[in-house]
Amino acid sequence: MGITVSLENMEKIYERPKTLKDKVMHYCPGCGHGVTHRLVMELVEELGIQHNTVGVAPVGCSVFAYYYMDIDMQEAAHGRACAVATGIKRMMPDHYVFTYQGDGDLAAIGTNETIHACNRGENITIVFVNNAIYGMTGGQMAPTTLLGQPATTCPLGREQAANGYPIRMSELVAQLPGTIYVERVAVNTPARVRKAKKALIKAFKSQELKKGTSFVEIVSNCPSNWKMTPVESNKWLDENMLPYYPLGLYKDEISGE
Amino acid sequence: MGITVSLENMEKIYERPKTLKDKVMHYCPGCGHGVTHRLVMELVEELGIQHNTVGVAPVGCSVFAYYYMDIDMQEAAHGRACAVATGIKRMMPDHYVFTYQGDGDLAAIGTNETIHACNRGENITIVFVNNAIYGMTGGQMAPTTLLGQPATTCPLGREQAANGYPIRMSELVAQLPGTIYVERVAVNTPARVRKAKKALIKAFKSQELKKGTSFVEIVSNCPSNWKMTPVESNKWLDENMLPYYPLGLYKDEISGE
Amino acid sequence: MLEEIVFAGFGGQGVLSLGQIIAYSGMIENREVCWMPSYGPEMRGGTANCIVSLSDEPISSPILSLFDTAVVLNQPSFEKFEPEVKPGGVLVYDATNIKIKSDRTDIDVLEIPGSEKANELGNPRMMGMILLGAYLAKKPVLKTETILKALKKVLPERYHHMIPLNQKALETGASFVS
Amino acid sequence: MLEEIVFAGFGGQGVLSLGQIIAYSGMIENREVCWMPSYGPEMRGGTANCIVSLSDEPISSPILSLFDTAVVLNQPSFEKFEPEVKPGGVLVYDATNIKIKSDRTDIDVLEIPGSEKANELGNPRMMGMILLGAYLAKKPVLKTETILKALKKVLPERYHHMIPLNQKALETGASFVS
Amino acid sequence: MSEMLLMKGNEAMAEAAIRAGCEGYFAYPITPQSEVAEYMAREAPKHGVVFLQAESELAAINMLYGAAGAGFKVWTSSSSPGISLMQEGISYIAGAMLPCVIVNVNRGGPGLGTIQPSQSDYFQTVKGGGHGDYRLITLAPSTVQEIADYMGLAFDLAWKYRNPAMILMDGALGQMMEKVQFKPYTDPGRDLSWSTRGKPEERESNFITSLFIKPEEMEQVNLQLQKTYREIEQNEVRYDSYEVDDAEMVLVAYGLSARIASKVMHILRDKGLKVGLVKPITLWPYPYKILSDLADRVKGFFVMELNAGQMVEDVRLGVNGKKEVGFYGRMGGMIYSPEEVAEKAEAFARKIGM
Amino acid sequence: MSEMLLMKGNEAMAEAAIRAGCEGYFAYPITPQSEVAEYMAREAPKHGVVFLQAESELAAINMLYGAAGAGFKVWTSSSSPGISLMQEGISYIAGAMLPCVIVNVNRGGPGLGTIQPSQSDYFQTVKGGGHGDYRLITLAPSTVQEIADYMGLAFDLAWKYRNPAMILMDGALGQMMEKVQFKPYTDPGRDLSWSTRGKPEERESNFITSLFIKPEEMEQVNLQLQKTYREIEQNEVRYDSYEVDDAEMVLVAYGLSARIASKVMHILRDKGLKVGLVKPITLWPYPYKILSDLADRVKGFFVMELNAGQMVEDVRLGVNGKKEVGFYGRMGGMIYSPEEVAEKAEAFARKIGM
Amino acid sequence: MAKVKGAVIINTENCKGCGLCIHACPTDTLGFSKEINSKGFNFSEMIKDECIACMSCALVCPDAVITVYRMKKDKAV
Amino acid sequence: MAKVKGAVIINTENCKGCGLCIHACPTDTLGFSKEINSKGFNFSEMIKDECIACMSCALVCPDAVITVYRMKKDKAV
Ligand SMILES: Cc1ncc(C[n+]2csc(CCOP(=O)(O)OP(=O)(O)O)c2C)c(N)n1
Ligand SMILES: Cc1ncc(C[n+]2csc(CCOP(=O)(O)OP(=O)(O)O)c2C)c(N)n1
Ligand code: SF4
Ligand code: SF4
Ligand code: SF4
Ligand code: SF4
Ligand code: SF4
Ligand code: SF4
Ligand SMILES: [Mg+2]
Ligand SMILES: [Mg+2]
Repeated sequence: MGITVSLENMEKIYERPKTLKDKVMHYCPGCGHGVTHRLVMELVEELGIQHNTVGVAPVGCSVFAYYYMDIDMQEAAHGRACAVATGIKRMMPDHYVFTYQGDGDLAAIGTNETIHACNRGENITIVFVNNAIYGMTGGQMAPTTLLGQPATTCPLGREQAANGYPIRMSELVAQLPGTIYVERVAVNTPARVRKAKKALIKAFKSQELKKGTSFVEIVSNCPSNWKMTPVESNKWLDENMLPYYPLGLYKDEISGE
Repeated sequence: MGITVSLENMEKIYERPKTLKDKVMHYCPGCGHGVTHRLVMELVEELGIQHNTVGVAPVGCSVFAYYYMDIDMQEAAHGRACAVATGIKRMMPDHYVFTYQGDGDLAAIGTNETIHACNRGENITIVFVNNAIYGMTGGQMAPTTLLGQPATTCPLGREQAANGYPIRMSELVAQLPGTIYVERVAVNTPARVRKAKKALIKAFKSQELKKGTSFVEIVSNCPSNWKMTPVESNKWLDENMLPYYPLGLYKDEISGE
Repeated sequence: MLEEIVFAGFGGQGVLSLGQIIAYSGMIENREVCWMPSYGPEMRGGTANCIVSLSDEPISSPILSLFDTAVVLNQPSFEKFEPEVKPGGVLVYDATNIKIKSDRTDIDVLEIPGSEKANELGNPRMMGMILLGAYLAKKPVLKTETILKALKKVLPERYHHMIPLNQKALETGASFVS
Repeated sequence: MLEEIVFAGFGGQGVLSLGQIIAYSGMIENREVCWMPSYGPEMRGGTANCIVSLSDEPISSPILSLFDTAVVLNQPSFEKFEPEVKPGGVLVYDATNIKIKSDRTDIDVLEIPGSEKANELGNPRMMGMILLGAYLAKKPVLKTETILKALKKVLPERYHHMIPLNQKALETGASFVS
Repeated sequence: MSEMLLMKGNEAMAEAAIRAGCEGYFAYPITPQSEVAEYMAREAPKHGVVFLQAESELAAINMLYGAAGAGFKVWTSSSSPGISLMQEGISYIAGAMLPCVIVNVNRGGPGLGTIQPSQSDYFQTVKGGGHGDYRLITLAPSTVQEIADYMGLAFDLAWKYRNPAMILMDGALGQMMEKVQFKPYTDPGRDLSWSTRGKPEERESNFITSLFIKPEEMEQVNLQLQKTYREIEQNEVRYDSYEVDDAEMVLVAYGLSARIASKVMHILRDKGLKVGLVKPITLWPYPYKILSDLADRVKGFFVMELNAGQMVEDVRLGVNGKKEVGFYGRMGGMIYSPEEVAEKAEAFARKIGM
Repeated sequence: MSEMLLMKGNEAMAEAAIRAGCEGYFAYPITPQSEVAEYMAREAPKHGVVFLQAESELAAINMLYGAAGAGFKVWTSSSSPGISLMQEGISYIAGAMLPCVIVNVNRGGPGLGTIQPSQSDYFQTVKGGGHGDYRLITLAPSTVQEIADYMGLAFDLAWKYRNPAMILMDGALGQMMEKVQFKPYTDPGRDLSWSTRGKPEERESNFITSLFIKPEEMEQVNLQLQKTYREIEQNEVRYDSYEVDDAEMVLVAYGLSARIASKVMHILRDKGLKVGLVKPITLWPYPYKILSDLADRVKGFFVMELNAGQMVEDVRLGVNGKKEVGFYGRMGGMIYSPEEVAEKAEAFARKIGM
Repeated sequence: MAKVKGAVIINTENCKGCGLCIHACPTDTLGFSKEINSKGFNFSEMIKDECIACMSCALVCPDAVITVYRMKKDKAV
Repeated sequence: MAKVKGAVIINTENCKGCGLCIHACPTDTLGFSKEINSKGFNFSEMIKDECIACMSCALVCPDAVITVYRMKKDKAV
C-alpha cells in the first residue's frame, strides 16, 4: 500500500480532460497513443471547440479513437482518413476537422490521400502517430520502420535493398505548398509532451486561417511490438527514432496571424 | 508539290528507329508523346537492350504504347504502372524495366505507387510525361495543371483555394533517398530533344547499378486539349510550363560509375 | 414514322452539331428523338459521327448498324457508311471532296458539290447545311422552318446573324434535288 | 471419443502453448486434432485462450461455446468459462490466484494450488503444467509419455533440459486428483 | 413541369442532382461519364454545391463517406474500373449505413476493356462487389428522362433507408441526347440526428463506423442491415411491364436493353407471337414476384443483356424452374440490334412451343 | 508423403505455395492472415522466392499483375477489405488472362467489420466483385490439409487455363492448427510463350493488356474468355458428397461450414433422419449438376453458410425449383454450433415431410 | 521530511502499470504497488510524500489516470 | 543557290501536318503541302533545297516520319 496524503488546502492543477470519455482505453500499457489522445482532447476542451470539431479515426491501433474522444467522429477505411476529412471539411468549412493516423495508415496505404490533401491545402489538421511499426496487426514492417529494426515481415531487420528507406513524412509534406504548418514532436518526456501540445494547438488554430494544411507528426512508441517495456521503448525511441526523425519545426507559414 | 532532291552521294544520318513499329501512332498532330516514344525506342535500339527490356504502359493517351514500341510490354491499370514495374523487376532484376506515364496516371491516382517505388528505390526507370492535363479523357484538370489554366473540370482556370497547387513531382521524388537520378527535360525544341534523350539514356543505364530509381520528367504539350496548334502549344509550354516546372537535374547519384 | 440517320465526317466539320440540329428539330415537331455520338479515342483528330433517330414512337436502340439516311462529309466516312444505308435509303455526300461514286442501285444517292457551293456562299462551314438541305428536300422528315427554329435554339445568340446564311445553304442544297 | 478443451488465462501465462502441447500429443496418438486460438485486439495485453479438440473422427467446428474441460489460469477466464463447461465436464483452475469458487454441482471442479506449487518447484511458469497434470489424471485422454514426447517436439532444443521439470509438474498436478 | 430540353444523359443526371438539392459531388474523370464532372464543375458553384475533383476514385468514394457521414446529400459517378476501385469504400458506406448516391455508367470489361456501353457490372452491383453482406438500392434508367427522374428518387431512397443507392446505366445512355423534362422536386425531409456535425452539449457524441470487433455486435449490425433490406424488398420493388396480359413469352431486360427489347417485342408481335416485356427498374430489390407470377401462366422467358448472362440468374431465381428461361447477350461494348435479338427470341419461342 | 505436421492454416498455405514452386509473393498485412506474409518473410529467402510487402493491397495486386505477366508463378493473400481493394486489379488480371493465385481469408463484413471468420465474400468471389464478365476459379478448403492440397492445385488450374484462381477460406481456417502432410508436387509444365520477358529477335513483341478499344475486338476477347469458362465448367467441377445415396435431405455447405455440416448430418442421422451432405470444393465452377441430379430424388436441400444467404442462390439455381431449399446462416463473425443448425435443419426436414 | 508541496491521486483501477510516471517523476515519489488491480497490473502509487506537483507524471501518463494537486500558494509559503 | 548539303525524305502519307518540323527548320527548307494526304492532313515537304542536314526537323517530329540525309564528307567539300 502506498502512502496517503491529505488533499486539504490543495488545489487541483491537472486532471483528465472532460472531453476524454470515462473509459479505459484498449491501448497497451505505456503506449503513446494514450498520451496523444489526451493531448488532442485537452486542446479541444481548452479551445472550447467540442461542438464544432469532427475527428477522423484511422485503421490501426487508434481505430477506436471515437470510443474515447468525446466528439463527433468518423472511422475511415485504412489509409483514407485524409479523403474522409476532405469530404467533411469541404461541406463544413468552418468546423475543425482532423485526422488521427498511424504510420501504416498515413504513409503506406494512405500516402496518396495524404499527399493530395496536403497538396490541395485542405484546411484540416493531420495528427500523425509514427511508431515505426504496424501496431494493430501485430508488428509488421511499417514504411517508417528503421533500417535494421526487426519486424514480423522483416525478421532480420529492415534492409534498404529489399524494403527501401524509412520514409520521412514531415519533410515530404513540408515540400508541398499546400501545407502551412508542419512540426515533428514526441511524447516520451514531460517536456516533449508540453511541446507536442503546443504544436497541436497551433495546428488546430491554424484551421481558422483557411490557408492550408497543418501536420503534426508524433514520434511514438509501441512497447508491445517493439518487445520492450514502456520505459525501455521510450529510451529506444530517443536513441533510434529521433536521430532519423529529428524533432522540430519543418514549416510555419501561420506567421503573425 | 515540294521539290525533290537527289540523294546521290548522300548518307542517311537519321531515320526512324527499328524498335518503333511501322504503324501510325494515334496521337494528335504535334503531340509530345510521339517524340518521347521515339526517344525511348532510339535508346533501346542504341543500347541493344530490346531483348531484355520490359515496358509498362499507363492509362492515358499513351495507353497503346505497346502498339508502337517493339518490345515486350504490359498495360497497367490507371496509376499502377510503378507497382506493375515493381512486380516485373523483382522477378527479373537484370532486365531493364521502365514505366511510361502521364501526369494524371503518375501524379494523381498513382501517386502512392510512384512515391513508394521511388522510396523503395526500385531499380526501374520512370518516364513521366507531364502535359498538365488529362489528355485521353478529354482535357480535365490534372494535378499538374497550372494555376489559372482552364480545363474542362476547372473551366475558369485552376484556382489554388479549390484545387491546390500544381504538384512538382521531380522535386518531390528527388527528396526520397530511393531515387538516384531525377531530371526534368522537355521535347519542344531540337536542342531539348537531344538533352531529353541523354537523360533517358542515363536513366536506363543507371538500372545496371541496382542502386535506386531513375526518374525523367518530360514537360510536354497537349495541343488538342490546350486548344492550340502544335507550334503554339510548344510556345505556351515555354512561357507557362517551364517557369513553374524548371528544367534541370534534380538529383544525380550515379556519379562516376 | 422512324428515320435513322448517320452524320459522318472529319472531326471539326461539324457533324455532331448537324445531328443535334436535326434532333432539336425533331423535338420541336414533337417527335421522339435520340442523338448518339460515336465516342472513343478515334474521335480525336480522326473521324467523328453521330446517329440521330426520329420517330413517332419511343426509340429503341441509339446505336445502329444500318441507316435510312447517311450524310457523309469525307471519304473515310463514305467508305464506312455507304454500305450501311438500308435498301431504299438515302446517301447524301460532298461530291467536291469525295471523288468516288456509289455503285449501289438500291438507294438514292445524292452527289452534292457541297464544299464548292459552300465556298461560293462565302463560308466553307456551310457544307454540312447544304447536304442537309438536299437531304430534307429528298426526304422531308422535318420542315425547313423547324430547322431554322432549331438553329435559333442551338446557336449561341452571337451567331444568330448567321441564320439567314444557313437558310440559304439549306435552299442551295435543296436546289440539287429535283 | 471427442474431447473439447479450453485453456484460458492472461496473455503471457502460456495458455496457447499448453493447448499446442495437447494438440501435438493428440497427433502423436493418432487422433484428429484441432487447435484454435482466440484472436482479436483483446489478445493484446488482456486475456488469451485457445480451444483444443481431440477426436477419433474429423473435427467439425474449431470454435465452440461449451466445453468438456476448461483449464483456467486467471480470474476473468474463470468468470467467462466456468459457466461454459458442459454438465459432466471438468473445470481445473489455479486456486492460488483465483479466489472464487464454482457453485456448479454438475461438473467436476478441480481447485489446484497451481501457482503455489509451481513456486515450490522453483518455476512459476510450471503452473499450467500442474493444472494439466491434474486434468489428465482426472480424465486420461492422453498418456503422460505422449505429453513428454510432444514437449520434445514443441520445445526448442535449448529448453529440453526443462522436460524433467515439466514431468514433475504434471505429476504434482496429478497428485491432487484422487 | 419544366421546359422540354434536349440533353445528354450524363448532363441530365448532373442537372437532376442539382435540382434534387444535392450538396456535394466528388469524383474522378473517366469515360464515358466525364461530362458529369464537367457539368458539375460548371454548374455546381452557381448553386452553392460543393464540387471537388478527387485524386482518384478511392479518394472520391471516401470523400463521399466523410460528407455523407456529416449528413450531407452527396453523390459520385464513375464507370466500371473506377467503380471497382470504390468497392471497399462502398462496403464501408453500406456497413456504416450512410445515405448517398453512386452512379455507374457501365462500360465494357473486364479490365480496361473498352469505353463502349455494356451491362456487365450487374453482378458487381446487385450481388455485392465489395466484401460482406450488403445491398445497394439499384435503379436502372433506360432513357434520359428516366435518368433525370431516378436521380431524386435515388437520393430519397438512400436517405429513407440510410443505405447507399446506385444508379446503374450504360455508356450509351450517358452519351446520348434525348428529350427531358425536370419534374419539380421536394425533399421529403432528412433525419440528421446520427450525423457528425460537431457534438452539442445535449447529446452523446456521434460516430460513423462499420467496425464492431466483437462478432456478437457485428452480427447485430448485420441483422439490422438485413432487416432494412427486407423492408426495402417489401416496399421498393419497381418495374414496368408491357403487354404481358396475353403474353405467352415474356422478355426481361433493363436499361438500354429494355428499349431494344420493346422493339423486339413489336417485331415478334408483328409475326403473331404473343410476347410481353418486363423491365426491372430496381435491380435490387429485384422484381422476383412478377416473374414468379407470370411463370404460372406464360410458356417461357427470354432475357437479353449486354453481358455474358448475369441478370438471367435473377430471372431464373424468380421463375424457379416453373418455365424455361432463354438468354441472348452481347459483350465488350457491342450492342445487339432488335432484329438480331428477335431472331434468337423467335427460335426460343418455337422451342417452347409457341 | 512427407512428415505429419501440426500447422496453422495460414502457415500451411504459405508452406504449400513454396513447395508448389511459387516464385514470388506480394502482399499487404491484414488480420486474420498476416501470418502468411510473416511466414513468407521468414521462409521465402531460403528458397529463392521473391517476397515483397507492398505499400497497399492495390499495389500488391498490381505487382502480381506485373510478375504474372512476366510469366512467373506468383500469388498474394489478403482478407475481405483488402480483397475489395483488389477488385479492379483482379478484373484486369482476368481480362489480361494472367495466371496467378489470390487467397481471401474472409472476415466478417461489411466495412471494417470484425476480424472473426465469415463466408460473406462468396458473391464477391464467384459472381464478380470487379467489373465486367469474368470468373475466378475458386477453391474452398475446409481443413488445414485441404489448404495445403489446394494451393498447388490452384496454381495448376490457373496456369492451365491462364486464369486467376482464388482460394476462399475463412479466418478460423487460417488461424487454427491441424495435422497436415505436404504431398509431393510436380509442376505440370507451363507455357510462357505469351509472357513479357524481353522480346527476342525471333518473335513479335508480347504484350499484356485487357484493353481493346474497339468493341468488336473486345467482344472477341470476351468470347475467348467465355469459351475458357465453359471448358473449366466442363472439366474442373469438384465436390465431395457424404451419405447422399439414401438421403432424403441434403445439406450443402463449404469450407468451415462443411465441417459443421458433417456434424449436423450425424446428429440428424442419429435422430433417424436420412440426411446427406454435398460439400462444393470448387465454388466456381459450381457443382450445379450433382444438386440437380439429387433434386430428382431427395425431398429438399438445406444450405448453411456463415453469411446472410449467398451460395444458397447457386443451390437454388442448381435445384431449379424441383425441391425446396432451406437456409440457415450466421453473420458478422459468429459461428453456429452443430446443435443449433441441427435444430433448424430438423424443422426444415419436418416441413418437407420427412 | 520536506514540506508537502503536492500530491497525486491515481485511479489505480484503471492504471496499467506502465511505469512511465514512475520513471518521469523527478522526486521518486511514485512506485509500483505490490498488489495487482483487477486487470492484473501492478499499478503506480505514491510511495513517498515528496511530490512537488510538477505534473510530469500526469503529462506522460497514457491512460490519463493521474490527477495532480498543489498546495495552495498562501499555504505553501 | 548554295551547294546542297542535305536532304530529308518525309513519309508524307504518315505525316500529320503538325508543322513542328517546319517551325524547327533553321533554313526554312520545309513547308506545308497544298494537297492533303488520305488522312486529310496538309503534310510537310521540302520547299527549298537549303537543307543543311541539321536534323532539327527529325528531332522534333512526333511521328518519326522524317529521314535525314547528308552529303558524304568527301563530296561535300
Ligand atoms: C484495406 C486494409 N488493409 C489492411 C488492413 C489491416 N490493418 C489494420 S491496421 C493496419 C496497420 C496499422 O498500422 P499503423 O497505421 O502504423 O497504426 P498503429 O497500429 O501502429 O497505430 C493494417 C495493415 C485493413 N484493416 N484494411
Ligand atoms: C480507374 C480509372 N480511372 C479513370 C480512368 C479514366 N482515365 C483514363 S486516362 C485518364 C487520365 C489521363 O491523363 P494523363 O495520365 O495525364 O495522360 P495523358 O492522356 O495526358 O497523356 C483517366 C482519368 C481509368 N481508365 N481508370
Ligand atoms: S500494439 Fe503498439 S501501438 Fe498498438 S496499443 Fe499496443 S503499444 Fe500501442
Ligand atoms: S489528347 Fe493531347 S496528349 Fe493526347 S494525343 Fe492528343 S495532344 Fe497528345
Ligand atoms: S507531480 Fe511531479 S513530483 Fe508529483 S508525483 Fe507527479 S511527477 Fe512526481
Ligand atoms: S503512467 Fe499512468 S498508467 Fe502508467 S503506471 Fe503511471 S499511472 Fe499507471
Ligand atoms: S535537316 Fe535541318 S535543315 Fe534540313 S530540313 Fe531538317 S531542319 Fe531543315
Ligand atoms: S513534324 Fe513530322 S508529323 Fe509534323 S509536320 Fe513535320 S513531318 Fe509531319
Ligand atoms: Mg504504426
Ligand atoms: Mg496528362
